Amino acid sequence: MRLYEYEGKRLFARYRLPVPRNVVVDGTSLHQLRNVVYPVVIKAQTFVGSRGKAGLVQFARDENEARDRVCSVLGTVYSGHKIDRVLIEEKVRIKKELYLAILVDRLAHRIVVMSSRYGGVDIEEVGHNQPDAIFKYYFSPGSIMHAYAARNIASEIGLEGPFLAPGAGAISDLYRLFIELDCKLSEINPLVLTADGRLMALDAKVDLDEDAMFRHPELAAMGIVARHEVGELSERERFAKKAGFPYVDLDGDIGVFPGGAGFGIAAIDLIEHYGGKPANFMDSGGAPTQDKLRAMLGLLMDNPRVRVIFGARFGGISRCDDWAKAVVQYVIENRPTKPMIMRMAGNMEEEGRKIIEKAKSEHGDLFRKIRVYAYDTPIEEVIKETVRVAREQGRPETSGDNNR
Amino acid sequence: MRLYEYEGKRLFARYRLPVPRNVVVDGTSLHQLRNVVYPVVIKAQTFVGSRGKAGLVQFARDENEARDRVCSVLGTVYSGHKIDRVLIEEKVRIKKELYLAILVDRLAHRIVVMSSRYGGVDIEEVGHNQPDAIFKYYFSPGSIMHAYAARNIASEIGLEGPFLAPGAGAISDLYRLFIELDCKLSEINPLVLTADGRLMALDAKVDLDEDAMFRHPELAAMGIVARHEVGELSERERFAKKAGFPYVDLDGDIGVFPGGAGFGIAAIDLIEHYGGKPANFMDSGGAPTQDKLRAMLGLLMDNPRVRVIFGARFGGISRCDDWAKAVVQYVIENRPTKPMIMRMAGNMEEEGRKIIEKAKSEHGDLFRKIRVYAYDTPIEEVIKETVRVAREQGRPETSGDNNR
Amino acid sequence: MAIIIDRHTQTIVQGITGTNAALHVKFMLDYGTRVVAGVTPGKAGQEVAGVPVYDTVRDCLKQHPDATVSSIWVPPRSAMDAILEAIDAGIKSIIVITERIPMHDMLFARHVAGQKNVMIIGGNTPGVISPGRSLVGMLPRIAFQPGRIGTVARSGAVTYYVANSLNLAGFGESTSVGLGGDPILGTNFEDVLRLFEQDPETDAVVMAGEIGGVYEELAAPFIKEMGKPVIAYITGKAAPQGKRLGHAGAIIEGNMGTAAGKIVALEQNGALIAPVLGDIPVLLKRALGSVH
Amino acid sequence: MAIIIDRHTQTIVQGITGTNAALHVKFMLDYGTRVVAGVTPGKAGQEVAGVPVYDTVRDCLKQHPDATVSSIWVPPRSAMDAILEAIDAGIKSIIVITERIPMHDMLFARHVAGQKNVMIIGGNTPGVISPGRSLVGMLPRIAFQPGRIGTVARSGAVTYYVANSLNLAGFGESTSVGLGGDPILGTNFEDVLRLFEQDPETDAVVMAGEIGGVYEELAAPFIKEMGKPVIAYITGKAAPQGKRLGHAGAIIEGNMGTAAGKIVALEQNGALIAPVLGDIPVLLKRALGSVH
Repeated sequence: MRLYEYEGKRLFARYRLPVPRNVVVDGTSLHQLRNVVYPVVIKAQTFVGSRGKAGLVQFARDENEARDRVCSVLGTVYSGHKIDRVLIEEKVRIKKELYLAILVDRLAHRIVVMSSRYGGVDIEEVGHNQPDAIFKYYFSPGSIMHAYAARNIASEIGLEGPFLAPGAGAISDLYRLFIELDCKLSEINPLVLTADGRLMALDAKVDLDEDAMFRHPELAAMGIVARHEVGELSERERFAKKAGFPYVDLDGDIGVFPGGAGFGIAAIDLIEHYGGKPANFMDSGGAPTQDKLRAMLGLLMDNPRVRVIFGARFGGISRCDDWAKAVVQYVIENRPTKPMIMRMAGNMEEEGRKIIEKAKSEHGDLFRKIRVYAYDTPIEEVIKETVRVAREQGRPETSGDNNR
Repeated sequence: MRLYEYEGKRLFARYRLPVPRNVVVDGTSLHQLRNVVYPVVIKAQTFVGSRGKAGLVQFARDENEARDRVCSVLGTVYSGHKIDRVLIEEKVRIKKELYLAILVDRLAHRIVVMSSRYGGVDIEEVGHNQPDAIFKYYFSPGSIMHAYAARNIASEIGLEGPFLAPGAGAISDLYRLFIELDCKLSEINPLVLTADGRLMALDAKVDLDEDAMFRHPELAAMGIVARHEVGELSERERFAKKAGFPYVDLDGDIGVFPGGAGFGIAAIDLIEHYGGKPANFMDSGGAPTQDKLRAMLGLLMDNPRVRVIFGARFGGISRCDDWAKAVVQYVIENRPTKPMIMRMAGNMEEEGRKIIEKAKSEHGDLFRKIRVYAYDTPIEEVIKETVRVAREQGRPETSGDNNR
Repeated sequence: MAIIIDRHTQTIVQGITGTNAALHVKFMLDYGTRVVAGVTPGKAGQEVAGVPVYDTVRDCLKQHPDATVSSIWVPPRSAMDAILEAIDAGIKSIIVITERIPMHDMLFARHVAGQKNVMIIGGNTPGVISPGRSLVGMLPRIAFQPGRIGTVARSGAVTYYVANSLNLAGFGESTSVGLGGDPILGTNFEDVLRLFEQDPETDAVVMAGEIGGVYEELAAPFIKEMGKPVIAYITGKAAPQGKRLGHAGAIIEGNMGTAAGKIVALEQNGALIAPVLGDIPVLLKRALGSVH
Repeated sequence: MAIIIDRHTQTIVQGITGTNAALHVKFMLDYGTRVVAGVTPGKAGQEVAGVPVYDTVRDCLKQHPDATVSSIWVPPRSAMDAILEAIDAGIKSIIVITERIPMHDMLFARHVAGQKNVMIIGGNTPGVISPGRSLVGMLPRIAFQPGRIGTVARSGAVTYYVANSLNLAGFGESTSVGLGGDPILGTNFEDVLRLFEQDPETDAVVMAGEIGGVYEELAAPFIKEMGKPVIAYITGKAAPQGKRLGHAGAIIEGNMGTAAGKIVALEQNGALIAPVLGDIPVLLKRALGSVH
C-alpha cells in the first residue's frame, strides 16, 4: 500500500535519511505556516502521479502567498483523490539530481536496487532511452546490504569524494528501511546534492506490504493504517475492512456476493461481459462465519446503488449449508426488497438446498424475489439472468412468483 | 574474555532469559542481604571452575547465616583469583537439569549449539561416556536461528508440551545474545525446570570476543571491561593495556622486550629452554611509537622482580632505527642500572647501529651494561648470554667494560 | 503416476490441530490421501482424525521417513518458519494453504527452497488434486472427476468453476493444481505447464490466471514450445487499478498485471483464450479434435 | 611459478592511503611486486607512490581487470567489509594484514570466501613472499633469500627468525607464508602444506606454530601423507593458561591450544620437531640428506 509523501518522509527521518525541513498542514493547522522559513515548496499530498504537471506542486515566497496556495489546494479532488493535507518544505537549491529505488523484482524474485545519475525525471523513460543509465544491483532475499555494496552503488551514480560516505550511508539506510518495514518499493526521486553541499531526499515514494502490517505496530502508531494500494478506503470499504472481508466499491448496480476472491474477480468480468455493471467486488474469505456472511449481504442491500444482488457459492472450505443459513437468516431478519439471483454448488449442496426450500415454504413472501440455482445450471446462465433482472428493475416491478 | 557469572546473568536478563532472582554483594553492600528472600544460594564470583567442590557455593537459611558465609568468602584468594563479590540467589527446587551452550566450533568454522538432557554435570564427561547424549546443531556464520531450529533443539532435549515454546524461546534468545554480543561461548549449565514449573538459567558462562569490544559500548557501560581471557589484569597489565601494548606478568626475573608477539612467545620459551625465567610477555605491536617503546622499557625497568632485560628487534614493519632511538632516549633520561642484552636486525639495521654507537661514545657510562648484538649472532646466543647475566646478577657485580 | 502427488504419496500436515486443517485432514483421509503425521508445536502426543501429532517436522520424519509432501495451514506470521522447517527436515514438496504471507517472508522461503531443490506450491493455494487418487489441500472433491485435462489456476474458486465447466461437458482432470492467490508464489504457471507437458496422462491444459503480477506472462514463451494445447482463461478484465481484489496478489499496479496484457502475451504464444468459463470446453473440443 | 603470488601477479591494496600501507606499497614496488591499484573510499583520483587510488575494488577491477590478489590494511572494524568487497568484485586471493578482526566477522568472511572459492590469508598476516619475485605484505625483504625451502608460520616475527636461521645455514625460501596471528584464519597450515607439496620449487617445509587454536593439529594427518619433509617449530611451551600473548589467537583455552599437544600431534604424524630455532637447519640438512 502506497504511503503519502509526508508519511514516507517521516519514515525516512526515522532511518536518518536526510529530508528537507518540513511541516504538514491540513485545514486545522494553517497557523503552522508562520513557523516556516521561506521560500517554500507546497506539495499536495495525494497518490496521483505527475503532481508537477497537475499544478499540485507550488512555491511560495512568504506566509501570505503560502496561505493562498494551500487554501486553493486543500479539499480539492484530483483523479478521484481528495486532498486533505499539504507538505510545506524548505526550498533547496539543487546542484544534481539522482535516482534511487529499492523494490521487489517479481520476475527474478530478488530485491533490486535501481539507481541512476539521472534523477528528477520519469525513470521509465530514462530506462527506455538509455538502459545503461540505470544501474541495477541485486540482493538475494534475506541478505543484508554490506557497506561495500552501498559504496559500489553510490560510486556508480557519481557520489564521490565527500559525498561517497553519506551517499553510501543513505543507500544503506534506505535498504534497512525497505527490509525492516516490509516494503515492496522505497524510492527517492530525486535524491539531490544541494548547492550548499547536502545530500537530501526530495521526494519519497514508499509502498508497504499490507500483509506484513501485523508486525509493524510502530506504523499504526504513526497513523499509517490499511488503505488501498493506491488511495484511501471509502466508507463502505472501511466497514468491510473492520468486519474482516475484502470489499471494493465499483460504480454499477449489481451487488456481487460471491464465494472466493478468484471467482469474485471472474464474476465482475462475467457481469460486464453480459452487459451488466457490478457495484462491488467482495470476497468472503475461507469459511466465513454466519455473522460475517450477514454483514456482507447487509452491506450490499444497504447500498442505494445496488438494484439486484448476484450470489454464488461453490462449497469448498466454505460449506453451502452455512451459506444458505446465513442468507435465510438475513432475509427473515431484514426483509429485503431487492431481488437476489444466486447459485449454490459443491460441499453440502443438498443440505443448503433444503434450508432454502424450508425457508421459502415458511416465509414464501419474503423469498419471492430470491432465486437459487444449482450445480446443473452453468454460472453464465445465472449471471445472464441477473443482468436481465437488473435491467427490469428500471421498469415497474412485475408481479408473479419468481420461485423455481 | 570470560565474564563473571553475575555479569553473564545480567546479560541473560537483558535478553529475557529467565534467571533466579538475585543480588550481587561486595564488601560495601552487605546490607543488601536484608532484601533477600531466604533460603538462598551464595556463589563466590570467580573464574575458577568446579566452585562447588572448592566450597565456593554455599547455602543460607537466613540473613545471619548468609552474612557469615559471605564474610568468610569475600577477600579470599582461590587459584590466584581474589574474590571480591558474591552472588546471592533464590534457592529454586530443581525438577530437571539440562545443558545448553553456543560456541564457535574452531574446527568446522561454524557456530554450534550443543545441548543435552543431562545438565548440571561436567559436559565433557557426558560427551565422553555418552556421545549420543549431546545434540549438536550447526549454523553457518552469519545465519540467524529460525524459530523452527530452536524448537528442534528444545524438542531434542525433552522440552515439550508447555515447555516447548519457552524452551525454544530461551534457545533463540541465547543465540541472539551470542551473535549480537560477539560471544565465543555462551553456556547455561544447568538450564533447569523448577518444581514450580519455571524454566531457568541457573548458571551463566559467557566468553566475549575482546577484539569485538569496540562495538559494544553497552558492555563497557555495564562495567564489563578488558581483562584476561580468564582472570583480572594485574596493575602492570592494566598500565600496559592503557598504554596500548600487550603485556602479561610472569614470575621470573628476565624482562622480555621483544618486537612482535610471535617472537615474544618464542623468546619466553628460549629463555626457559636455556635455564632462565622470564618476568613477562610483551609485544610492541606493529610500528610502535617512540613513546610506547619507552613506556614498555620503563615498565620492565620499574618492575622490582626484573634483574636483566632481554631485547630483540627484527626490523620489519617496525624499523631498527626507531627502536634504537627509543632505547637510547630512555637510557639517557632514566639512567637505568639493570643490564640489557639485545639483538637488532632487519630493516634499517645499519642506521640503528649508528644511533647506539653514537650514544655509547657520548654517554659511555650509562651504556656500560647494554650490549646490542647484530644479524650475524644467532638469537639463541643472545638469550644464553642473557640467562648467564641474570644468574650473575645474584652475585656481586663484576667490573669491566661490557661493550662490544 | 500423476504430477506432484499420487496414490502412494505420504503427506504430513503442519498446523494440523487448527480448525480448518483438522476438518480437511478428515476430508483428505476420506479421499484416500495418505496423511501420516501432523505437526503442532507443543501438542506432540495428540491425534487428529487418528493422525499422530508431533512437535516438529523433524520428529515426524523420524517416525515417518517416507513422507515427502507437507501441507501448511499455520497463520501467516508462522508460515515462513513452517516452510523453512519442512525444507530443513527434508520434505520435497510443500503445499502452502496459508494466505497473505508477508511478501519478504515468501521471497526468502522461495530462495531457500530453490537452493535445496524443494517445490513450494502457494501461498494461498487451495491445494492439489489428482481426482480419484489423492488430494492435498481443501479442494472440494465434488468439483472434480478423473480425466485427461490438466488444470492450473491461481484461484481456488476458479479452479472449481473450471472443473465444473469441464465436467458438465464430459471432461475430467488428470491433476488440478492451485497456484495460490498470494503475490509471490512458490510455483508458477510455467513450472506446472512443464509438468503437464511431460505427463502422459494429460492431453491438454487449462490455465486460469487473473490480474496481478507477471506469472502468466512468464509462462507464455513456454506455451509456444508445448506439444499440448493450452486453453487460457484470464479474469479481472473489468477490475479497477490499484485495488486488491481479495487475493493479495490480485492487483493491477501501474501497467503491470492487467488482464489485457496477460491475454495478449498468452494469445501471441499460442494459447487459446476463453473469454468466459463456458468457452473452455468448446475450445478444448476444438483443440483436441477427433481425440474427444 | 611460486605458490600464491608470482612475478606476474597483479595486486591491489585496500586501505592504501593509510600510513603503514602507503609505506609498504613503496617497499613492495621496490621489490618488484606489481601493485596496480589501491582503494580508499572517498579518495578516488589520488595516488600513492604512483599507484592510482579508487573508491571501490569494483572500480579498480574495471581499470585493472587482471588484478587477482588484494592485500587489506584497513582497521579491524572495516576488515570484514573489505574482504567481502574484494570477493564480490572477483579478487581470487586476499591477504589480510589487519589484526584483531572480530571473530564473528572473520568467520563470516571465511564462509563467503569458501562459497566463492576465494583464498583468504590472515588476518594479522605479515604477508607472503616469494624471494626475488614478489612480496605482498610487510615482510622485511632483508630477512629472505631465494631457495627451495617453503616456510609457513602464524607469526610474522617468527617467520623472519626462521628465515634468518635458514639463511645463516645457507638455505633460502621458495615461498614464505605468514598465516597470521588471529584466532580465526582464512588459510591454515594444511592448506599451505598442500600447496608446497605440489610445488616443484619446494624441497622441504618449515612450519612454525604457536599456542592457541587447533590449526597445527588439523594439519598433522596431511603431514603423514606428504612426500616432502616437514620441520615443525612450535612456540609457547612456557606460556601461561588463559592469557593472550600478543596475538589474538595465541592463548591456551582449557586443554585446547597447548604447545605440548601440538608437538605430540605433529611428531606422531612424522613432522620433525625443532625445539629451538637453531635446530631447524640441522634437522633440514638431516632430512634432505645428500640433496644439500
